[in-house]
Amino acid sequence: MKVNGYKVKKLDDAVKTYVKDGCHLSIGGFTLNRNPMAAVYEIIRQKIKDLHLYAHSNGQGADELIGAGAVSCLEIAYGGTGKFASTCIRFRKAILEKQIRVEDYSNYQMTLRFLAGSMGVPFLPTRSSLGTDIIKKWGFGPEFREQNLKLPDKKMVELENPFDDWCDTKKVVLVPAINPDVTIIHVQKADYKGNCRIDGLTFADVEQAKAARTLIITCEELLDDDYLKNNPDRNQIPFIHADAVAHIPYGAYPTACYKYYDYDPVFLKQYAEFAKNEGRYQSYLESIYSRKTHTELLDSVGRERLEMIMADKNRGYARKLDRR
Amino acid sequence: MKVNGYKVKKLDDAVKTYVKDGCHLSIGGFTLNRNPMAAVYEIIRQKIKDLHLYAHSNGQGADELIGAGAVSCLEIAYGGTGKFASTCIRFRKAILEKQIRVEDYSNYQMTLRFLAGSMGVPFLPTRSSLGTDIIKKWGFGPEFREQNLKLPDKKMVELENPFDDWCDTKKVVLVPAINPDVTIIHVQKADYKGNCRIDGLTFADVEQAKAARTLIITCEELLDDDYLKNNPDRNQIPFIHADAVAHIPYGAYPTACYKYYDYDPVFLKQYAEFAKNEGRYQSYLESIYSRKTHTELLDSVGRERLEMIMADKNRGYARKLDRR
Amino acid sequence: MDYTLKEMMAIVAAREIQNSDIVFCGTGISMLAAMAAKNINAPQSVIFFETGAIDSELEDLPLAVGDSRIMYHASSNSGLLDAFATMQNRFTCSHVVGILGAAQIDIYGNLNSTVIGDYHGPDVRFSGSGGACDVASFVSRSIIFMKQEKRKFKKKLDYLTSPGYLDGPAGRKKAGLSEGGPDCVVTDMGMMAFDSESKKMFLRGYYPGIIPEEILQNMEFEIDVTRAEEIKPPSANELSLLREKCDPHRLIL
Amino acid sequence: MDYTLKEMMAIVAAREIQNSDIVFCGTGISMLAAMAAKNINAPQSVIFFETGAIDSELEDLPLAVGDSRIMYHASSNSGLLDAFATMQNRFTCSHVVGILGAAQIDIYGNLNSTVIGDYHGPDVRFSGSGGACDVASFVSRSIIFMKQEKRKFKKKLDYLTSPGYLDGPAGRKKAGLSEGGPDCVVTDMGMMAFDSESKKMFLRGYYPGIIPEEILQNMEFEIDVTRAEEIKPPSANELSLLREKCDPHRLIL
Repeated sequence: MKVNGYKVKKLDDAVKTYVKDGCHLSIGGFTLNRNPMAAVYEIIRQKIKDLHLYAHSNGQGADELIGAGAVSCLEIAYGGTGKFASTCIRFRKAILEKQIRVEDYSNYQMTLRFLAGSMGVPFLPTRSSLGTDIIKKWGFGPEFREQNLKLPDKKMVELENPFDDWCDTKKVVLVPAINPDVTIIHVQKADYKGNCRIDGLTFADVEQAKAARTLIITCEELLDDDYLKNNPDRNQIPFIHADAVAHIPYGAYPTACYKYYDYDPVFLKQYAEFAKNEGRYQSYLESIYSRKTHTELLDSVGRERLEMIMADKNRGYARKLDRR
Repeated sequence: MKVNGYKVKKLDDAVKTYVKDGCHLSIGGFTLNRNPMAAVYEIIRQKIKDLHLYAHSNGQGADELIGAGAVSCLEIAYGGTGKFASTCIRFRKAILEKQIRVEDYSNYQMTLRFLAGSMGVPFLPTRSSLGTDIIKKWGFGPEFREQNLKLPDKKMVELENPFDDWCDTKKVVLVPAINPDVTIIHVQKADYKGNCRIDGLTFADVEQAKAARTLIITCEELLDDDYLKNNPDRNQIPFIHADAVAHIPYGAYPTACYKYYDYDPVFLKQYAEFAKNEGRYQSYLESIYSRKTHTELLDSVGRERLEMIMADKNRGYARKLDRR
Repeated sequence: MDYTLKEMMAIVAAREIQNSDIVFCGTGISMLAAMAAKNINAPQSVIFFETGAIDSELEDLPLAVGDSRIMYHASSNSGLLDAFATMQNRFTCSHVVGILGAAQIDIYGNLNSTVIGDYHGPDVRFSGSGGACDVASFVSRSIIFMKQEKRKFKKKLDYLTSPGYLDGPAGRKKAGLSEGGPDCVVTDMGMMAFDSESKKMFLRGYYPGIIPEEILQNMEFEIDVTRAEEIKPPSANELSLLREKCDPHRLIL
Repeated sequence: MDYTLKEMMAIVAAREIQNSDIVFCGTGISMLAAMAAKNINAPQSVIFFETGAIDSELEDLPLAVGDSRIMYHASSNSGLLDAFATMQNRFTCSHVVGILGAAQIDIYGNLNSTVIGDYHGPDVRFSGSGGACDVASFVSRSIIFMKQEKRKFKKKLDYLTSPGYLDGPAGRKKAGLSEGGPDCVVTDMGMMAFDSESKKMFLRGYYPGIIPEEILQNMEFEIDVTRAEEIKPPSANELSLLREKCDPHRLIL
């Protein structure tokens, strides 16, 4: 966080400055929506390694980072992108081949962990997962946790309700806070100071943003004035949390951005095909490396496909899009 | 909460149906803004007694309920209405004369307690108040708490951080959840099902609403169709939490309602004068009893004063209002 | 009238949903079942998603719970925190019905959607809990979709992701969970429910053309089949509403 | 140039605020001090309110932190939860400066804004903590406004509402609070700060026409006055900006 000042930066500079090898990272969005894909591809291009990635259900973004070998540790609730990959393919492969360490939580638990981080408390309570293996089985063992100062010493802790039976609750699970080194989110509108306006569901973006030491924002529209202050009720993240703002139209592509464009079913289907085959996935990665900016990547997709996914003004998604 | 159905009711019916003697009640708003005053006056009119009131800083509404003798127990963070009464007068008097039992928390603690109630967990943690008398001194003793099944057995509990020193935190305070029998809020717009749209700051209204067993909404504008669904991002409370919706223009008067009207400095100053003197306060109460509806009360204020507090379209408050 | 097994499953699950229910649903067939209920037998039911949209219009079928199609004309768009809080909330939770799927299920309705084999060196990896563990922990009833296969109806789960009745009638209470638990399991052959006393799965119904014996052959554990009856196939009305209103482009069906 | 004590106090406090500060303020003179800093010496400082408004335009002086005037042209309008989380947040907290007032203060800067006398049968009752205890618990620095009276500068508080340094240098740490604590106390006679070692209050400055002895006479406890210097009165520029920009209608001044 940086209290004040002009925070507009080029995306490659922002990534270079803040996303270091071994960095603890979280990305916004959900499955096939509003993932900060331009930033994900920039991280891949800069060949940043050994990331500790915090994901709830950040489907496509998480899978591409894992597929590119950028991730060594993963804390996750769900690795899937809906119809296109009910289990993300590179995610699955990396786990089975033990290329990454993984720790499982539920979606609510991951969200509570970001909320705890944003609130500045070490944990939050829930009843979710009592009696399950999510509590019993730890992906990161006590020793690994002890060696790693950026990790809490326990996956989670069961606690008897200290208020007797208050709220008919005998027991809760406490889940530890997450404070990522860096959070990257993609939003519809941001201004030069870092105020953000998200249209549609916010997923866990707001909590992830406020929990982070450093916040990088990419946006469809960049306001170079105080226009967003005309509707303060609609700005979910005030500028004091932001470090860098990059103007990247189609910055969530190939995932969707409500009111701007839909996900690209052609890209996502092709990706799933590539992901299944080692050779083809390497070629896919080469194609990412070879495009120096998100604009180049979009150019290779072509105007026609981008027009197909353009959102209907009223609906916020592309109604006539062929999604089979 | 009532999942579905047409929830529009007359305010007197809603209060009669849901607000019973001895009821645990919370009201929305903050100091001199968006207090559900029409409902407060209706409770006073119906001479409901022995309320257990949960307040954070619900200045005017809390003070009038206390002044009318409707409250026997109070959990509160702040009893004041800014410039008009830095300490609410009937609140102070009731405590000094031991007419009410009172338990003190901080504003954040009260808000967390409503959040805990809305989330369905028995407590939430904070570092606020460590080392202070807010932890050490209890207004409701252990015996009183034991006798009262609607109260947790403890005011709050200190807990060593079970995640070692995670987040540089050695200790937290756990504050117990509140689940009021009834929450009453006043909002700018609501629809026939109970969807609510609040303009400006939400204070703790959303948490109070979702924590309650029963939610009564009064609103400036009542939508008898699905208009609010055109902007779902702006609806903070979905209908499933609502039980009753009453259409009461100027329902927050004499407190303010952002975008609609300002607080009435004349009323608030007069109120403070009345509150200081027992005889005059009794006359004031008689005047509340004698007006059968909020409309009658507004009529007695007169059109001129209501015009003076009308909000500027752009600003949301009455810019030219004489507030000395 | 001809129908597919997927259609049958969606309709059978939809029939379990009532007008006062708030239906939590995921992707694929679970979303279709929720939409079928709303369009056929429970028009007052409310659909909601873990991502924070409630009572969405659903003019077009979403392909994920993060799909922008769920954001259009909702009663409220928020985020994950609010959605799960609605399920854990003491007043709303009792109205929420969850629709879940899994890779494995046991006789007490516990679910595995994480791994096959050892957790630290799995043979197969699935997506993980997502919101399933949360839903199963919080809500009063759930409807589970499963494929009727021996490797899926397991005596012992490889990983317990989402709690059913855990180890029996007192399981949830001992663990600290609220009452509630799985209501029924809808497969491609029939439907199971859970005994109110023992909390063990039993066969409640089988599809036309299926005999209970076939179902038992496709399970690793034994269940009571004495209470089973044949399930009515989808009516013409049910089918046409499902096909025309819920999935006209056959994205799931 | 003539000035009132209130003007002096507002300006003295405003001078303590820097451009990188996020200023939490309450009502009355504390709001005026924050507005003065923004209009005079720290134009980049950010004002924010416990009710959830941040970086409000403040064209007109609010009379309470719930006043609609703080909602206009803010960077974000939210609610109490977000506001206090910003102060407890590990990254933002170190930038927040709180401005507080109280009925009593002790030598370690602990505050009482709850009762005089016994808590269970008080002689005087005040508004209570509000957000003050939260602010004092969370933020790295605070500026405290007090009236210079013996009954207000107390050896022992009747009730400890908001933590200063508690019982001394190790007090906050022992209690589990974060570092930080009160920075200075601005009164109608001068200004106190806290010794970096002992955490005890000492006199940093006195207003023109006041001598340290007078200040000591208006306190129940003794403080070091050897480091005190006369404080510069408000400049013409400070005064005119305060009067014309911050409170033209003299609602507080």
